[in-house]
Amino acid sequence: MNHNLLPLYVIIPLGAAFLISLFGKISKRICDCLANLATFFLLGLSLLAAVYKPLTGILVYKVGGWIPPIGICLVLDGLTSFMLVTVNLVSFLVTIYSISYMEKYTDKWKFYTLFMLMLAGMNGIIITGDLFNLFVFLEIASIASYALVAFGTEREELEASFKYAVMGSVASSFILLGIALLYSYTSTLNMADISRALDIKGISPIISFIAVLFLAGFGLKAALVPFHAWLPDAHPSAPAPISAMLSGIFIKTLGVYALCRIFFNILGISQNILFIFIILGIISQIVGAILAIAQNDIKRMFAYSSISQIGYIIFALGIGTPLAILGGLFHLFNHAIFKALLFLNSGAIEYSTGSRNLKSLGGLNSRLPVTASTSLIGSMSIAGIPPLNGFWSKLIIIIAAIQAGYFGFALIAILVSIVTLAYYLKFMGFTFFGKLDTALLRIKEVPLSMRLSMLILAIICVLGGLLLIPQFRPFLESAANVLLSGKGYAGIVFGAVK
Amino acid sequence: MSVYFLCLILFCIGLYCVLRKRNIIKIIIGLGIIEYAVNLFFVLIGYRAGGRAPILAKDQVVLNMVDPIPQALVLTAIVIGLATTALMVAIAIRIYEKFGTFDITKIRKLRG
Amino acid sequence: MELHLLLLFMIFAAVAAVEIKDLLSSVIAVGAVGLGLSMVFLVLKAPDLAITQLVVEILCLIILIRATIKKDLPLIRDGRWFFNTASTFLFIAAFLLFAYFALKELPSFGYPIMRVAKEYIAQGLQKTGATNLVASIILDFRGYDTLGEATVLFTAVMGVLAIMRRVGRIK
Amino acid sequence: MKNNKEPGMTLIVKTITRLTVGLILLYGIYIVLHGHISPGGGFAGGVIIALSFVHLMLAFGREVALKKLSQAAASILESLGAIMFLSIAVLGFLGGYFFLNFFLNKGRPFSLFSAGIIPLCNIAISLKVGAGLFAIFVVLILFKGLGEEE
Repeated sequence: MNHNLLPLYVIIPLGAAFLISLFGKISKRICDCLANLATFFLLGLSLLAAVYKPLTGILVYKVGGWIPPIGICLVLDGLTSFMLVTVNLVSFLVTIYSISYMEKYTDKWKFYTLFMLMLAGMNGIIITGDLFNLFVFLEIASIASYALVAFGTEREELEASFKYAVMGSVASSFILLGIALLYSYTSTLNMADISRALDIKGISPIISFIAVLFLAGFGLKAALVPFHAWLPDAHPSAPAPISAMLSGIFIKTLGVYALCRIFFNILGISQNILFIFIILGIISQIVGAILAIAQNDIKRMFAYSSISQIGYIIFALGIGTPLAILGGLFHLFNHAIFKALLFLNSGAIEYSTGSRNLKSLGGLNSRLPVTASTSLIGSMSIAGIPPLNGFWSKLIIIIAAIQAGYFGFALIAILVSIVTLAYYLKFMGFTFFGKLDTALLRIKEVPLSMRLSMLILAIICVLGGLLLIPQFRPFLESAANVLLSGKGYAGIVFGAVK
Repeated sequence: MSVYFLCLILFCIGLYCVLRKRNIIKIIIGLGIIEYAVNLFFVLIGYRAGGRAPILAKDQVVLNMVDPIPQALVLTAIVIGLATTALMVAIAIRIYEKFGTFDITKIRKLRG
Repeated sequence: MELHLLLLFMIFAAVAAVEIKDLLSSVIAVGAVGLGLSMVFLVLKAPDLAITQLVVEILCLIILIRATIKKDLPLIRDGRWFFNTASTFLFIAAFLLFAYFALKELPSFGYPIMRVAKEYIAQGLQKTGATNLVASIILDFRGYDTLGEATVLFTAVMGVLAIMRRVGRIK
Repeated sequence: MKNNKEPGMTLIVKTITRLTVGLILLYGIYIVLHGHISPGGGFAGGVIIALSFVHLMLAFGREVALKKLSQAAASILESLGAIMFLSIAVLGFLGGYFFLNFFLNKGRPFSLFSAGIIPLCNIAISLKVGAGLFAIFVVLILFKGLGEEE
């Protein structure tokens, strides 16, 4: 793994976006090829980063050749390569899916351009080592997602997109205000340098004010419960591939990853903040699960389920023990896979039947065998049925909670898991089993590209538990170690700068 | 200090507008005010008493320049604000076309 | 002193923009806030920003006026108006109180720390050759940010083009 | 619009526009080219260039302005500006680093041709910003929904 590969994570999607906007109008095939090639290369590069780790475990790239506090630096450590693999794996499979699915929409090239920009934004957030740069890429990803939610330009989509854009802009303003305060206090923007400067200054009220601003801002982006109002509208309104991206990786990159990086590595974690994480996580779990049961719209149910599962991740990170952080990150990866799979399934159902209302569906098992079997795997996985991947991550989180002495919270997590099973059984029962409606007799299975990506995601769901065996475990452990190292991050980064 | 506080009051006026107004255009205006306040705050923290603009002049040595970094960052933030506003106005125009109103309570009723 | 006056002017204009019933007047009031901001940037010795803010404000105003022209004015109050307004004010008051204690910790106004900025001022001309230090920061030291900034605008243009398609789905 | 035969505003506005629009465009170009030695730069200059076209459109009606710069051309110019900026950044790799300012002479300070890649970046940004904002404006103005046909 060479230093010079680091900027490519941003250059490839950006270049693809610009080229698609220039040549995509000529033919749809050109867009398909360019987008799939770009995501394929990104996936290859991120796997490369995960497999060939540098000896020190960290790579720092100086953009423009300027030494970090002066210029911007890109940082590749364990957490970064973990997030890169997750994001680029899901986005590669989603672009395969989009080849057929997006035929139903006009102006496919605009979709692909915005998609690549969103991907560039997410990769930029993950790889950067500079706080303001993180904000800029966060805005790229957010603005692309506001537009993508409204891509169908129908009534609900526009309304949902507006609501989402208002909430998202307020969140961005909070984050920018936080960055301004932090700049004034430490007079630098480099994350590692801020961390070091804060160490020298010690604790003061301004840090808690900044923490509140960041918690509100990134919490809004992650849709944690007091701030979740936009998600159940925005995620179902988007086209299915975008729902999969938004629920699968978008809220994790902009919300969870940024929260972790800032709280664990820059501001420094304290017992109070960990406790806030736990409370937010538990509330999100309960509220998301309870609201999900009542839904009859498939995608809306999945959206509430995302809130609930994000709650699991934040809860695990809040426990703060090494095992819990490992479990939380593992659950983040798993949730990205199965939630993307489920949203793609809902897209396949909508593609062939034209409806996503549970009441009007039924008996699709015989007509859509691939969709039915993959969504069975996805549902059972998210509900935590062994030996699928969701089971292992939930098990680790619950064991870690018990070890840390949070018995009540562990019990809540188990109960929420049972409720999750209940509403996914409801989804499976109403959609694939029961009597086939006469209006749905003539529907056909979805095209090859859609089947292919759903199948691959289902296979990853089945094999996901293998990440825990000793051969693959360093992938998760090195990510967890970055968070565990806490404020040591500054020393590691400056140590890697030559 | 008092300047910072006035700036945050501006921020809160915008926040109030976003939280309480039922009209889409008013909400966009509120977001605009919030953006102005944050940009202003950024420039305020970089100001140096009796400082000079961060542009070098021929044959004179300037010692007390204001901090140029916040200015560079705010330049970026202004562009981001413009981009957000343009996108939201586009959504607002489409919403008006579909629903025939700018009132979000009415829009919610129409949506059912 | 002129700084305080300008800020107060901006606050009054902002209150006007929020509270005026007529949408067109409201948009013009927000234009006044933006122009006030441009003046403040000049007072704070940021000519680059003053120019940019001025032209951006004009463009924003034109776009906003396009959206408001010949449109209705809803004046409905929702059911729990008093409760919601009171809770919003409570929230804002708490925010300001917290901010008041936090802001005391910042370096006082007019005396920034400028740890990294010193290096830019000292080396900017030799290293980049640009006499406008802001230009040397946005296009050289932090050029990567500007790539992101230009991309944000590109994203917004693409987003507007995508949202303004008359037909979204092929039936 | 009362006068249907002739689109745009009154004769007074048109005459003044005819006199000023070229100057505004020229001022925008000046701001772009001198971005590295005086206040301004690619972004502000790009917006001024876009505003000159917007000005033309508001005064003379859409046909006249679109004849000068159509929406498709604006869209292509924007993409080209974006690609140009990205390629300047990528060219830095030849010198060893992304975004390295190396392949043009730093020149004498205070002269127009100095500061390496900074003026080039300014030009690319102004192209992108000017064309992009004009495209946004045209789309927003031209949009006539189903309910508001003329």
